[in-house]
Amino acid sequence: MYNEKVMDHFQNPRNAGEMLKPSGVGEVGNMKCGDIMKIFIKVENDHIVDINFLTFGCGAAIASSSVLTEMVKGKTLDEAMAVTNMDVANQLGGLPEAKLHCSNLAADALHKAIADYRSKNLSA
Amino acid sequence: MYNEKVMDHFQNPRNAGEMLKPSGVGEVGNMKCGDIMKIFIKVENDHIVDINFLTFGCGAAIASSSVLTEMVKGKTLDEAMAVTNMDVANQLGGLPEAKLHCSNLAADALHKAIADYRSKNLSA
Amino acid sequence: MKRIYLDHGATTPLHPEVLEAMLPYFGQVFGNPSSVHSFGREARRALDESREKTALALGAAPEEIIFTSGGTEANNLAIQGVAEALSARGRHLITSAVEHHAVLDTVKALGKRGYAVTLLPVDGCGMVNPGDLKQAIRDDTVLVSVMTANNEIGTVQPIEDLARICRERGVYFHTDAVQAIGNIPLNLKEWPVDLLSLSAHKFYGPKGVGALFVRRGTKLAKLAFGGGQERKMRPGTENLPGIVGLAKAIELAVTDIPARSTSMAALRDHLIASLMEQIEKVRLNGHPVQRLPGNVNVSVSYVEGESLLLDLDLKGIAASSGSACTSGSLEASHVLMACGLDHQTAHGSLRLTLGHGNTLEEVDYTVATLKESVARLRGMSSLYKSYRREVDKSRHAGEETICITKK
Amino acid sequence: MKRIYLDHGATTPLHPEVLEAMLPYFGQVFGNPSSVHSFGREARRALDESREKTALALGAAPEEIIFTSGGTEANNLAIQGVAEALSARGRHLITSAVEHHAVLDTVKALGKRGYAVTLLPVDGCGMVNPGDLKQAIRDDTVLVSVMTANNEIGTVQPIEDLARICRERGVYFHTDAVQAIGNIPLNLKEWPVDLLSLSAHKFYGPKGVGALFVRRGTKLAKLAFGGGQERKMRPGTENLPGIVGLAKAIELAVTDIPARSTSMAALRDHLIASLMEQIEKVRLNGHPVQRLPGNVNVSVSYVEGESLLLDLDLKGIAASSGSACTSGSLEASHVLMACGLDHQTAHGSLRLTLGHGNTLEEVDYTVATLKESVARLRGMSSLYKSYRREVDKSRHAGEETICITKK
Ligand SMILES: Cc1ncc(COP(=O)(O)O)c(C=O)c1O
Ligand SMILES: Cc1ncc(COP(=O)(O)O)c(C=O)c1O
Repeated sequence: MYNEKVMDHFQNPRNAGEMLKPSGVGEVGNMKCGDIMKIFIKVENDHIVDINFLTFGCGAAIASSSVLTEMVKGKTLDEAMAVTNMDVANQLGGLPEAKLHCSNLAADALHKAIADYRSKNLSA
Repeated sequence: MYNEKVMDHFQNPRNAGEMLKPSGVGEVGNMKCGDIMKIFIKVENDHIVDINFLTFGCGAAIASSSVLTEMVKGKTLDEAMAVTNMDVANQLGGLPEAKLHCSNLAADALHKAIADYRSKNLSA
Repeated sequence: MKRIYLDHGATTPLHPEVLEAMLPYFGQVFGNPSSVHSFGREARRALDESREKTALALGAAPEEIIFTSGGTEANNLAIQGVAEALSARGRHLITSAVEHHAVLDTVKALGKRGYAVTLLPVDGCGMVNPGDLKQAIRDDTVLVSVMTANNEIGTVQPIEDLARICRERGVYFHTDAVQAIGNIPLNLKEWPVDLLSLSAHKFYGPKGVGALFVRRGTKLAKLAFGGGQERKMRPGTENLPGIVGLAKAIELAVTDIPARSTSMAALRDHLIASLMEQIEKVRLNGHPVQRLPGNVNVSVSYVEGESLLLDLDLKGIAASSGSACTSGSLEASHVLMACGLDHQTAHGSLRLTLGHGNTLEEVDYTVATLKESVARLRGMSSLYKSYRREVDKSRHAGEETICITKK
Repeated sequence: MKRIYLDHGATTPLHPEVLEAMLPYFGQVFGNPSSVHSFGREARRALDESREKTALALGAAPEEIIFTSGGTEANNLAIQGVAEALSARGRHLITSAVEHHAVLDTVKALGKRGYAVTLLPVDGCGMVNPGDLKQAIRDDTVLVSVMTANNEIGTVQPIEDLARICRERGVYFHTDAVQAIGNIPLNLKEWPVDLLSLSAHKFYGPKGVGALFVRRGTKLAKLAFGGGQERKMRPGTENLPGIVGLAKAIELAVTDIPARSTSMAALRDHLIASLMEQIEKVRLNGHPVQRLPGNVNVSVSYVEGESLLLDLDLKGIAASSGSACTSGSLEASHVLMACGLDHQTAHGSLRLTLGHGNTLEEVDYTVATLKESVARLRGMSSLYKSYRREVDKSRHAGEETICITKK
């Protein structure tokens, strides 16, 4: 069902876990779909210097979260905002058709985390 | 499809053939059904002393004709008139359902032959 | 007793390589293709490969193949499915008078549900006239179904022409190719056919599995409801061993068709010629040339078909009279009647269908056996007696019996 | 890697004796049962014997068995067939909310064609209440269909009671017994059931063949048109090897059910107990007692079912999450939702279905593997983190999770 790269990220997820004092947090998904993703970012000098995820979801959801953290670690916030869900799926070498819409939401969670960070730091 | 007795009569039909100077002849069946039977009888002293058949038809039709000739040879005309198509089928040990109506007409042909004989000999 | 099988139109023996291909799927590889685990994935892989092989053999794309439980289901799905999917567009269906019951009775059943039905006539050889089709198509016609080759008389229809007429008029064209697969070359890249049915057991594959080709974009409603198998068009756990067998069988069947069918047709023509030569009053039914390479259908005057079959069977020879599927019926074959035969001639029909294993010796033995049987049965036939009397009286040679075109 | 198959609810491996019984029909005995010659007659004999065996296993008469291509077709034939045959008498259908899609979607499709449909609710254990059925039956009800045992949660329905209610009211009763055959004793002499579906591959028989029991006198319309096979109710050349396999499989399946299901249920209960003991926050779905002997269905809170499946699969263990047939869908199981589970708990469901070959060691290894997987996945689950925080805060023990009846 899933290709090797997806299975690798599912089995050995990168940057899984909670971040204690994140600069920003974003959460997406809903229970009906069965996928909930939470992305934590640490931002320094407009760059994502650290990133973690927590995901309740299927293999595709976990792998998307994992590969996304690798893709954007070290990137500027603007660069990270440009990453789409489709980029994530492509980076994984593709996902099954049925999984593209519901479980491939990691970029959305990231964008929310960046927005969260920005909203908190607007006044600053 | 057919039992052994039917197959025996089909393979070794009794009294098959044309009779040269019959006392009576009866023919039944039609082309649509695909079965045509002709019974020839020779009558002496109100008894069937000889009988022959000619049949264009399926295995059941040939076997019914054959067994009928055995059944009624030597019988009085009244006895022969009492023989039904069902008696013929029973004497054969049964026929397939689908064959009971269309191919089991030998008794009808016999009755026609007897009627033919009687009509010819009414005045006598 | 050595037995001779001359009823390949009814069903064929399984090719040993097909059984070999199927066996693993009765053993280790037993998963449900819908399951996500390794047992399911290996089953899915076999299913996908079978679909690719089947598509390749037909010149189709894998997603254009829907596996079914046989030719009957494929025909029903095609006809009922298109009729329902397009019922808002129109309710006129066209088919031919010589179709298999799986097409004819389906169309007639729709006729009872408010569809208008046109049955195209055939000529004395069982051929549909493309001109008749052109005239029959109406504005509300949604589907035309004409079989590729006839199961009783072997007549091969001008499918490419018929399909092209439909394509030009924007009407879907379905063909029942159940008897054609492996016998005539057939390429869906070239034929503008929208739907095509096949059944594995007619080409040395397993019974109980078939397929419907549905060209991409063709509107079709499903007949049964359940799981999402076969692109949601045909629910139910897939018959994986059967599907693997179908794929292997069609791969073998489409290999070398011209060479194999040429040699089979030579044997067929020898059989026909021998019958005509050695038995008086034998008529060839069907087309003299546009004919399946293995099909021989003759009417033997003054004897009834079933009694011929029984005599042959007693000598170990398997043949049929009309379609085996309808042997429960007492009516003369609707195919022969549509070709214009009278009832008597239709009832005297005998079908001998050759397969790849048949030999010249078998054919010659069959002719000799048949000759004896005909003599025996004519000896008890009132019809033959009348005929002989006529002949003796008039020394009339009897009418010609070769394929007469009706109009 | 040794593989462990715990997905017998999706499909079962073929019993070696079943394959052995089938093999002659892939070889020498290849005739079409409709043919009159010796090849056909030997095929017909095997078909008749298979029908007798199947009938005997069910407590039915041979002429009450219609062979089909599987459980899905049997369900469709029963429901569409009765609905059409009785459409003049009434157009109300009743089924349960937890049926397989082959029943549920068929009834819903009829709902779109002008039939009224009532879905009976179930309690928290997936049980239909006979009182609800009594109330639901109307004057225009023509068919009630309730499955014998559920494929996801294993709940066994009170079929005899439900059938009796229908019989008293003069309404046909159909039951989808696809999961029940071989697992619970079932005798159609005693059950006033009118129609019953089964599928061979669920009881160690071949895929692609099933049967519908239709009690003598029951009115049924056919779905497909063609030859006169299966008492004119199901056309198409019979899948003879498959039918022979089904007959052999059902003969084996109904032998010694009490003994075999008792030992399987013991293994099942050990599995359930181990899961509950060794993993926190596991809920048993379905009924604690009225349950298929091989079925375990649990919801593991805070993890999603598919990721559990993947972890198990990586260790060679085959399980499922909901019905394998509908794995293409992203919706949580309609069965679990009907039992009143929330979406999260439904998405965390895991089905382990035992078969005759499974061992205690396999079960224990599975529990250990699952425990590790749950720990790993909960480690990345935001839901589990929140839960732990709640627990740490309140030291609240968490609610009871055993089977709560809804009303
Ligand atoms: C032309 C044709 N169409 C359809 C069928 C039906 O195929 P099946 O019996 O495999 O369903 C047959 C075979 O009987 C056939 O010869
Ligand atoms: C309860 C139930 N009914 C019907 C079916 C459908 O059976 P099949 O897939 O063999 O058509 C299944 C199996 O998927 C089932 O579990």
